[in-house]
Amino acid sequence: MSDAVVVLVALPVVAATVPPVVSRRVDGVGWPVAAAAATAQTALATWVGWRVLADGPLRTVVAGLPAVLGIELAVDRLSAAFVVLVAVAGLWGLAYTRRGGPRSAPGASLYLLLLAGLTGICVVRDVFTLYVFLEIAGLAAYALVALGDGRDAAPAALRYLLVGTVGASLYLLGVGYLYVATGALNMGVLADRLATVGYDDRLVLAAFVLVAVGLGVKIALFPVHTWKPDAYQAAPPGITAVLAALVSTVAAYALVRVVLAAFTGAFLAANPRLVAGLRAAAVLSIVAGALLALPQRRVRRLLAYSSVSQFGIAVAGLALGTRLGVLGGVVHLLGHAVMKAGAFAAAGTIEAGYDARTVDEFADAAAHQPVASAALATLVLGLVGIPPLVGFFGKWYVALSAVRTGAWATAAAVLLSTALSLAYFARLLQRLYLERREGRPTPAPVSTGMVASGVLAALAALGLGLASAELIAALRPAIEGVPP
Amino acid sequence: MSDGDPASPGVSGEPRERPPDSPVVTTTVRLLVPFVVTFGLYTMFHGTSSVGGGFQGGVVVAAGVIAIAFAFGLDRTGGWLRPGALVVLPAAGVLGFAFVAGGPLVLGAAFLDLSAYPVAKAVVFGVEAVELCIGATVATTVVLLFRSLGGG
Amino acid sequence: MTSPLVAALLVLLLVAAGTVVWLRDPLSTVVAFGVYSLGMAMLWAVFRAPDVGMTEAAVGAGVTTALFLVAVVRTGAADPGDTQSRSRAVWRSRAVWRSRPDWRSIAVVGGLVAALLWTVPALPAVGTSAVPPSQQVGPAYVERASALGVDNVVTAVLVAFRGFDTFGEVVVVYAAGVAVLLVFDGEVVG
Amino acid sequence: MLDVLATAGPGVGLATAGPGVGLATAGPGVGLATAGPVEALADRAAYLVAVVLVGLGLHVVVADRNLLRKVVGLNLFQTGIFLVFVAAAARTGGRSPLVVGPDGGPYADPLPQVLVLTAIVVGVSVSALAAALVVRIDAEQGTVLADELDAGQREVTERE
Repeated sequence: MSDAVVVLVALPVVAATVPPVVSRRVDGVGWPVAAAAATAQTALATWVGWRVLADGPLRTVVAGLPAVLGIELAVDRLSAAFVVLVAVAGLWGLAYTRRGGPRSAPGASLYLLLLAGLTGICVVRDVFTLYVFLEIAGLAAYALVALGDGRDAAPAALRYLLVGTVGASLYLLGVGYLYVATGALNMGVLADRLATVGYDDRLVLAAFVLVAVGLGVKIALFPVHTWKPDAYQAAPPGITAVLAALVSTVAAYALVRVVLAAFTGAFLAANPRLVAGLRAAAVLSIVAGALLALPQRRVRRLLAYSSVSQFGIAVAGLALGTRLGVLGGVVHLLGHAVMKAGAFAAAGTIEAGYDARTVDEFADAAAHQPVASAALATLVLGLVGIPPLVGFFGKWYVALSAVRTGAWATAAAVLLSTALSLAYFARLLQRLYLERREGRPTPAPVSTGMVASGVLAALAALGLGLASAELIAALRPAIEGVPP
Repeated sequence: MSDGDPASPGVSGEPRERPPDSPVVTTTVRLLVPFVVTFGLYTMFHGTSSVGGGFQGGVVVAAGVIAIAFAFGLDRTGGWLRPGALVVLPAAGVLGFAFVAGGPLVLGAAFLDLSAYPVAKAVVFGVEAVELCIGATVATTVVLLFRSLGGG
Repeated sequence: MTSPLVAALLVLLLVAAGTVVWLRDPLSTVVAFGVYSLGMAMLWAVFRAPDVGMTEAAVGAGVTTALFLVAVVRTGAADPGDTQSRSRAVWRSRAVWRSRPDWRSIAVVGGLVAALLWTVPALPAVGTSAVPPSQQVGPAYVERASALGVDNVVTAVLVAFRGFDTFGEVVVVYAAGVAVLLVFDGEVVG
Repeated sequence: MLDVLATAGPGVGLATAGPGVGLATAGPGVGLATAGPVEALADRAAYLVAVVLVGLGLHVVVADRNLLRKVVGLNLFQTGIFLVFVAAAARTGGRSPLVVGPDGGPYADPLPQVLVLTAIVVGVSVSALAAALVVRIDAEQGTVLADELDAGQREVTERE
């Protein structure tokens, strides 16, 4: 039964081998195969999630070896939440890209490999295997960004590749130092051995910084965020929505998992200055992301810079070193993924309808595309953090924990970023609803899938918000080893 | 290299009609390649007992194939070197790996637990089967990379 | 003390890497990179890592260098004969190089090199291991591999013990093939 | 070349006599540089070279104008990191991890070698995609120089 964990990763990989083979005979087979695989993956992920909730974590070691020799895969409540997010967002993304996104056989294969890589990151408990799956997801993401039809797609993809690979390599060097210091790669074994090696050992400290910086590049924290606005602007709208939802979110989950499972709360407690440094980097990212978003004229770049700020909040939650802070960060990761994906989808729908790129060109869109505009407005308000949408609760818990532990800078940054986000999103809402534009061309026909995906995301954001108490209660036992 | 597709710019413009290289190159390649490919296959097959394995062997075999293709001109290699056709073998290699590794699951053991197969010296044969799948995938993908990048 | 052979190979690596950075013309850079990769492959063979040395020689020096050569030909000049446009590319890239030091790179590289130099003394001397024998996995892998009848321990670990990494790696190779197809053919349906 | 790879015995092949003369011979395996700074750094020459390679590679990635040279720099950066793994795997007087008999004597640590083997192949896959992107950029925009691309990009943004 715990083999289901392996099937979670193997299923999208096997499905990804089908399109190029079948497309030799049958044309247009890319999207259907991807849709079938994503549906099966969603079913399996929800089943695994339900079993984990009922019977506790699923755990298996590849080839039946002891954990110190083999590769351990495990799904606890925290992993299950992200596995389900990846599967559902993968399926949701396909509904959007029925017309826009990857229809060709290679495109569908890479889309499934992206899901396989991201799912792999969520289930592995070995720090090197995490690197391999980071590169699978990374490589698929670089190529999917290059799918954009503008001239800026290939340069944006190459810039993303260069920065992303430097980040992954720094993470790999951190793994190397951990192995040299402890002789282990499994997170559980690392936790024990790091305690014996000592939390002040130079190699261990260097490994923590390298892992944090490496994954920080993948999360696109300031100042290593420059790849994100270009990539999200250049990619096809459907791909941008899925990348915005999953890639940085799962990288942030990886940071939480490595810090809590391998280094553990004891390491954080033993190195207050280091943790304060991580928190300062997060705060810098929160503020810088919001400030950079203010002057943006293109909607996608505005949403991308807002992501830089929101991920800063999630990392700040982790860097508070308290269970409430980490929980707030995790909930914010899940909520932000849903809202940001929906916002990109809705904006993409309006973009496709009017070939509108900048905020000004979104003027008076509500009159002709009321549904997409309503979805975009709801999601944008959620991103600002207006309850009862889920955007509020993640921020609230991080800010609450910051106040309780006396991390005033973090609390202030969260409030400031909320105010700034209200400022830059209000401009968008004002254009959508209050600005009149005569002689507005009737919008080009937009597939129902595109509009529905925006609405679905808005409803999900509302649902998650209303159920946030249950979500917190479900996730709480999975965060251990840190003071409350 | 399909450059008929308006959506993405045909990278190489007109397919280049490059004459085959000078006879020195073609004879050298004709003499050399059989040994290169044999060494590659040896490395691939004997991954368990000597240095080497699927990756190294696959790359050496690919080097041999590419030497032929580039020496005798890409267009003469006919249909079997078209990128669309070339991607089938890597897909089959990954599928083969998944099945060899997934077999133990069906037999009640853990994923990739090759000792679960009811064959004598199951692990050695299992490892070599996986090495072959890796070799096939790597060799064909490297040829595909050169074919796509080389254009023509 | 590092043996003279290893010292010589390390100097070769530094010289080759320095050449790669110093030369401006893309074609010469790639050739120097080939030399650098072969030097690294030799060093790894001397460090008792023949599998890795062979992989670096075949994959690093072979495929990567050859791919870059193809890329240089495709981007440097319309056809190899056209030296005029290639020299123009060299002139253009060399002209700016000396004019303004790139503060961004100095900050980033300086910070990283300083941090890594800070950790070098903490690393064990080359040839010894910081981890006490009881915690080392190497001997355990050797013992299990020979028990299974697989003489090459690296292959045994690569496939039998940590096969999931290799599964991921084969997926990366497949993804690269599909990705390059996508980059060039774009969204050709079917 | 092949002779070294296929051998199993220490000291056979390139290096002449002496046990495992290919590696740092004496040099007590002490922790933090206590055995004299010069001696300690000499024992860790490979790590020092690795750090220099990482620095050179990252410098080329960040500062160079030619996109293809950035990708070559990325490979320098990655191989420098792999050198740290392989140097950590080496064992004085050790043998390459090919089992030759029941008491085959100390072997080099196979695990970091496996990790580097995997990482090299991942590296070449990413470099192949990067090379393909450079070729496409050159085909679409006629230049592979980063600042000429940025200039084109800025002019696009102004126009909107």
